[in-house]
Amino acid sequence: MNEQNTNLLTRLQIAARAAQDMEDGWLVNLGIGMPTMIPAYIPKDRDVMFHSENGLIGMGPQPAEGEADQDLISAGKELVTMVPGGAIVHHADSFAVARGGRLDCACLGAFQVVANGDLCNWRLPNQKSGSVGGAMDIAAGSKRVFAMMTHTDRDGRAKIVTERTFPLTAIGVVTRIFTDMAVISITADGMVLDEIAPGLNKDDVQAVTDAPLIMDNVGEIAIAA
Amino acid sequence: MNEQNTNLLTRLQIAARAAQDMEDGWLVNLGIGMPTMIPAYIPKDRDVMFHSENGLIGMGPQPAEGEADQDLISAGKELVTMVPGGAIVHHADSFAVARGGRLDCACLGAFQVVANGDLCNWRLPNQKSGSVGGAMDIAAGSKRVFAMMTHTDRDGRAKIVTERTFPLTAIGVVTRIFTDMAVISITADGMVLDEIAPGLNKDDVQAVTDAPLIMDNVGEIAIAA
Amino acid sequence: MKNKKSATLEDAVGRIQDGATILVGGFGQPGVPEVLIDGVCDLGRRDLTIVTNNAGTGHSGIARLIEEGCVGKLICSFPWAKESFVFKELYDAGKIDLEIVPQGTLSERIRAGGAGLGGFLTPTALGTDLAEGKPIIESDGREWVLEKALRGDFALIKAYKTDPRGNLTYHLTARNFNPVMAMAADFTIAEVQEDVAIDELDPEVIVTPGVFVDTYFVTGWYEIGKERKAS
Amino acid sequence: MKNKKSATLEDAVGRIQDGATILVGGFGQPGVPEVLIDGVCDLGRRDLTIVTNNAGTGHSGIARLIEEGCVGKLICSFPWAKESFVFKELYDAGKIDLEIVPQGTLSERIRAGGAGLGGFLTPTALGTDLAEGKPIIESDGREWVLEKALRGDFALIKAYKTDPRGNLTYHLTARNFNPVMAMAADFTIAEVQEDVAIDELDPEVIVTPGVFVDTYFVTGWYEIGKERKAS
Repeated sequence: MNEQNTNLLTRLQIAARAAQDMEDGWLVNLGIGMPTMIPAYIPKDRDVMFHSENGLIGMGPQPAEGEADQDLISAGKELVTMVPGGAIVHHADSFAVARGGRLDCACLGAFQVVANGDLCNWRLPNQKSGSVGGAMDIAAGSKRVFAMMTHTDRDGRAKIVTERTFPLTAIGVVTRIFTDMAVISITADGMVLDEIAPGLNKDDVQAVTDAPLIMDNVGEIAIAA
Repeated sequence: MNEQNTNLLTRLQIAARAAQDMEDGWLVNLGIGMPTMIPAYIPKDRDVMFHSENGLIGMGPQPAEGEADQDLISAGKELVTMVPGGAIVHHADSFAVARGGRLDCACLGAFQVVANGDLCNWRLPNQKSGSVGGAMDIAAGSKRVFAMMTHTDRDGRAKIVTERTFPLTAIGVVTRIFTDMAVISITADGMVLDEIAPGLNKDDVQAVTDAPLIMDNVGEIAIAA
Repeated sequence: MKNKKSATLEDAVGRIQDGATILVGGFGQPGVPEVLIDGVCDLGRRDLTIVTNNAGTGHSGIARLIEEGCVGKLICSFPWAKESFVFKELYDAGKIDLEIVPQGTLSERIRAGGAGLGGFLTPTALGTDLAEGKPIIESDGREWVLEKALRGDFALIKAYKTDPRGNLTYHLTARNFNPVMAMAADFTIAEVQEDVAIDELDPEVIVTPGVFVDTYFVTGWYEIGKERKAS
Repeated sequence: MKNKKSATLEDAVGRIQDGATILVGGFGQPGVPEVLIDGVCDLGRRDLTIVTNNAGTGHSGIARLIEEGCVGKLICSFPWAKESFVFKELYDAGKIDLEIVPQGTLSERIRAGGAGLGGFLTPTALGTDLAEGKPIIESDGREWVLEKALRGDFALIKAYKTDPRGNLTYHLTARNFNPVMAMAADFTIAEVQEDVAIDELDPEVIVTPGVFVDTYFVTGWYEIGKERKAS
């Protein structure tokens, strides 16, 4: 794989690709890390609202210098703003939004994704405890879950697997995976390789993916300028 | 009993007596009928708030001529007002108040009360269906339930019984009963006859009460002027 | 930004089909979306399951919907009121089914539906006729009735103000069931007295966030409970 | 009318005893009632069970309470954050117990407690470590985790404005857990930035009705997260 590393997408490029899937009118929850880079890349003609589980519906970007309010933060605890038409709700109502079918998409980081869509993202296997936060509620409740991660771990092992070795976050929820190598959909027929990064080929991706990929119609990831 | 009928309290007198038990600082829910007559008789030096299950906390009296708002009604669907410091909540939150331990007292009409405090007030035995409204929730959730009723039914039969013949509203919730003959408390030791209407004696009350009454220390109901 | 406003009443309610389950706001007359209900009447839909607190008053609102034969089943807490004579007539004639739910349980079942929960344990109705057939669960040394969540295909709600995103405020006790019903339907339709610009509602005072509202129709103020026959 | 105002911090928190279970508002630093927590620290209480989302930041708020040895057990969703180093140190030393609850389940368990319910069925955590030992209930063809209601002996909450009855409004995302916690304790203590006269709060914009608030203490605005050692 070493000779191909230069073809891997950067974290920003993964976020930019995921941003293209955010549809007009959607309400989206962003996990910490890579997902928080998505908003900057959403096509300007689309109206996408962001839900932050600490009760903020209509989260905007970071505040301009001197315009921050200490009481307005994201779930990642960064100072943020609110867009016009935003609303504040309490925590139980905020999770009612998440579990109640009104969250169109959750973009979450992942340690492992299983072929059936099982998501593992809250705890390492060797940790006796983890910081679950809202991950399990949001993953279980969102209409769609997009997993965002590097395709392999630091030792080159596949993170898209047929059997999980990490603690489970939610059963069968992931609908699409965005990695530094590929875009993969989870369908009733199995995992479908939709797109690969420029310079890679299908077999490169399958070689580091434990689960079998359907590769009938594979495009190339368009890299944002 | 006929010769004693003139000694029976009127509905207003029952309400006036119950009003004396409303303690300073209480939040109280009033059922339809007799309980709605209570507020006028509450001693002026006590601050008692009224909860109406349709989301009104701090219900005030009927509006003055020309000052009614069609959107401000009681649970009995009468036009009402709101006291200063009142608040509006939605229905689920309103019943959270009722079930969640913040309702100090519910004053409810009753068909039958059983010696253990079982309340029957939502449906007649011969009806196949009734209008339960919020009776079961409020009875089950309030810290105290005061039952208000005539001591006997139209045929002279006891309404305070050892076994109920009416459909149950809530198990063991009634703490005090206010009738046209007496004030009776339900205690761990049994039913205690606390007060009787002027002109009646203890045996008059026991004679029309199926459940045995503890009558060690019986006072007279003070009739409001 | 998409504006959620429906230009006509038919646009607002037109997608409701025969057999739908509809949550309808209101307690007594305040908060009943009478204009939206009139719209459903005009569509002539049949066999609707209506979830609402009361069985209608006089000939308007829910009573009109029942009178015109649109309702196959009513789920409510308070069916037998003098003013609900239209319902009683159809019920006695065997033309409408009825499910009675305690009022607090009804609002909580709807909230649970809106919150993506399957049900909840309540002390309400334990030991009574209205708990018959429902699971009894022991927890923390007490018995509780397990009540199921309740959702609608549609919710028809009445609010006071909206902005273009459907963020809603309410008016006095016309709030009642409306905010929880707004949460608990696949498609939520609000009638509102007034619509305002996008930045006119303080985000702190919005009761129903617009994410729960699919479309709204502006009615202006009207006197509630008046008969407005087929428009 | 009784005014619910506490004249001093000690009046506000003085009735808290060793071993109490306390719900404490806040998510991150916004909404954490730092002044009330300082008051509890000053009382030197021990063996408290604290229910709150995070395990404290730096040396202030919950972190100070932990650092001063007041906390026997923490029930939270997000214990392992860099800024929660004080908690980690005591946890690693075996001096504090931990129960991890998914955040939506935590807020819903508290709301259920406040609403007088025994528990609820949720899809959250099904099949995971965090559902271990909890009843799994089948309903409507799905499996659900039965989660129990959670109440506190006390709730310490932070609000924006109050009136003499304890009707509360909040400020931006400092709202978070505070309104549900206010509902779910036997005795609810609010710190507020400002108190206003009885008729100054619009009844429509009150988030927490005063019936849930037992006393309040006025702090004025302060910068959150600053260390304020024993006063």
